[in-house]
Amino acid sequence: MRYLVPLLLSTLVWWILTEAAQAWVVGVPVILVSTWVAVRLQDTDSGSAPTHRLNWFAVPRFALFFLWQSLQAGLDVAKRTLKPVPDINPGTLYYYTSIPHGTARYFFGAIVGLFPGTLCTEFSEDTDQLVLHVLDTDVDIALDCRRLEREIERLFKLPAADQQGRPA
Amino acid sequence: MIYVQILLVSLGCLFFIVGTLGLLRFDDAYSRIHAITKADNLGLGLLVLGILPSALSVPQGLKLILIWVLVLAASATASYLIAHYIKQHQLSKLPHGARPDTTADGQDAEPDPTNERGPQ
Amino acid sequence: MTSDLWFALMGVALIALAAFTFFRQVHLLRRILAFNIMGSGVFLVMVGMAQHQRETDPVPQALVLTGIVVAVSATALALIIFRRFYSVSGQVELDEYQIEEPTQNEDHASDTMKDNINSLQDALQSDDEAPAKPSASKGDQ
Amino acid sequence: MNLAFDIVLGLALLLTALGVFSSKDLFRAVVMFIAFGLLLALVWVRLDAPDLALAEAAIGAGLTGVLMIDAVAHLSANTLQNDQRDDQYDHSPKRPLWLPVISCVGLFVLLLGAIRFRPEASVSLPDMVRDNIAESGVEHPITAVLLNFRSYDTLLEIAVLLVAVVVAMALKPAAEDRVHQPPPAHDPILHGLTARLLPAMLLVGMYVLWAGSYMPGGAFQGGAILAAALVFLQLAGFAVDRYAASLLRLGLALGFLVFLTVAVSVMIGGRPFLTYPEGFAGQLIFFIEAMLTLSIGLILFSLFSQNPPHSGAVGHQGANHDQ
Repeated sequence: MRYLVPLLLSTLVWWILTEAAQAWVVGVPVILVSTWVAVRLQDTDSGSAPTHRLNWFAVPRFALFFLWQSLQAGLDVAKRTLKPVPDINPGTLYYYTSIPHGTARYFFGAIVGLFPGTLCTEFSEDTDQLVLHVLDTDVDIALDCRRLEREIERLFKLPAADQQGRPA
Repeated sequence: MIYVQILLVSLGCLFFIVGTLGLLRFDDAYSRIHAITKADNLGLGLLVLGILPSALSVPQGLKLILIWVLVLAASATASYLIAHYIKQHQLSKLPHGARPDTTADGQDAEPDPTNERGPQ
Repeated sequence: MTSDLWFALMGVALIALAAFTFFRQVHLLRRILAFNIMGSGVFLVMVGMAQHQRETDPVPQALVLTGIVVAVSATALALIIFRRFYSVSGQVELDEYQIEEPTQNEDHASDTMKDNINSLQDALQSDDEAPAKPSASKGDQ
Repeated sequence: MNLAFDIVLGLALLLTALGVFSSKDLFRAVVMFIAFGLLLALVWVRLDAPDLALAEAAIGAGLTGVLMIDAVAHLSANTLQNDQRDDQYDHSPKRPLWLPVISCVGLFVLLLGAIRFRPEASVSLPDMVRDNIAESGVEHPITAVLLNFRSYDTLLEIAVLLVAVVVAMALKPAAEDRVHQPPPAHDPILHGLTARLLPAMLLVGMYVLWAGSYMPGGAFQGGAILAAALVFLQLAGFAVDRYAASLLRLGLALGFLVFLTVAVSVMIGGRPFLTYPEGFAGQLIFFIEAMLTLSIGLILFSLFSQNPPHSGAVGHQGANHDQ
């Protein structure tokens, strides 16, 4: 099972890259090596932080959510840029996340930078606090982040959190 | 169909220009990262969407989408890394040009409760 | 005026500018940068002139491909030598430029050169003993 | 229309180069240099040379950029502790200006003259390549030139790379000097992304190698991608150094040895040095290319990792220099 997902993904990527040219003489060894590397790297990766498994059935839903949000993010930035005076009101948000420590939280930290008006700047391994930079402090960013958190919980099959975040 | 494609590709290019414009107009480093990541992400997405109907085969179309996904992953990580670096080294203010308003200047005013553990 | 000729002319301009910077700057890192750009100018001239008023020519392209890889390895090696030089001497420029007034004297110049070589050799040999100033500060993390 | 675009592109290239030369701050100069590399990649596309564009983007802009940034970081990490040297960096000595100006203008004029009064080519190389490509064993003309028609160049190039690495290894600081290295920076997000995307980089590198037989791509570009993957591994804090001693040396020499072995072994059958027997050219070329990819990747990576350590961590401390 540990090898299956990397194997399938590697095969898919190779198939896409070669555009179905049936280059399996070269492809099979390459796919095997990349699968082995993927598993090795995952072993090294899960040293301190727990690894969360992806729920592949939740991926389409998350993809749609992400597409919609990145459209919003792009339009939002464009609107602010094209005003005669750039319409930004940047500030810092100390955000308490309910996502447990591990892969899912790292995923949150990285992807939050592509969502409207947020950018992760500081990541603490010990507390639940993230430091986000927001483009406009007047917008209720925390609400959007909650929504993103719920989607990520669904994506990673995490139990729904009960703790309410409290932005500073 | 071709007109829709032209529209999408032009819109995509427009977003790239807007992202660059944001990079030039905003005057603190964080906001610049905001502008460039989000606008370019959408711009590239629109470009890919516009070219997609011209793909000759299914894998070719998938390849275009794969390019977009890889760029997304890279830009999300890169934006975090740059922002994190600026945060750690307190480089948030650029030397020239004052910020338009100082009301929300939280970075330096508030004490940072997290311990500053850096790669030092 | 074709695009190929235009880019070849740009290559010429790059070579000349980079040569000027190379002569003018004393900072070794800047010289390495200038050297790289000069190389790019040469590549542009090679490909641009070969294709000017003719078709796409794979032979100079293959040569330039080889050249790019060799250029990066040369740059990497230059940087390694630069760092070594910096860590043993603490300087970013060669000594010959720190003489007070430039002199045309042939003997003097060669003396300086010899001194340089000697000091570099000494520095390289004293490798395992006391490291020079910049590398000594490595412990203060 | 196309020419107008090319003129703008060429001027942008020139301006970026001017930016590299004139910028006061070293870090900024390096950033301009990376931008220069990317513009140059675009120029190669305009010159109908996609192979060069690939190589330039990966090697010229990417790898050289990383090397230069690392060197600047090294410099300023040490400068911060030796402040008294700081003023030295950007000052030019009072030397006569006329000498560089004259030589630079002279060079410019001479080169222009060389372009204006160039001799006409007596043979048409593209035609020769096109006539012989059927026998070369590959379909992509540049790969045919590199690995068949002019394989001497490639063989010697690998030898040059090998020499560069050997010199780099020889210049490496003594072992006791390196024990006090801080553990590499461990950023969880970079670490996680690298762990997940590295297999994709491997696949892409090998795909570029495979594609080289039919279309733009080949051992050099594939090797550059492999090297980039390894550099990422090191920057993300994976302990790649552990394998350095054993695997690296083998991998380094592999490409050259295999190439040379193939080149010499055909002489047993009475053929000239560096020719391929009919019918096997394609397979042999691919085999050599695969070894070359591995070798180039490892060589470029070790040229990066052989750098003497600097006291700052991986962070790009050059930005501190910004003014």
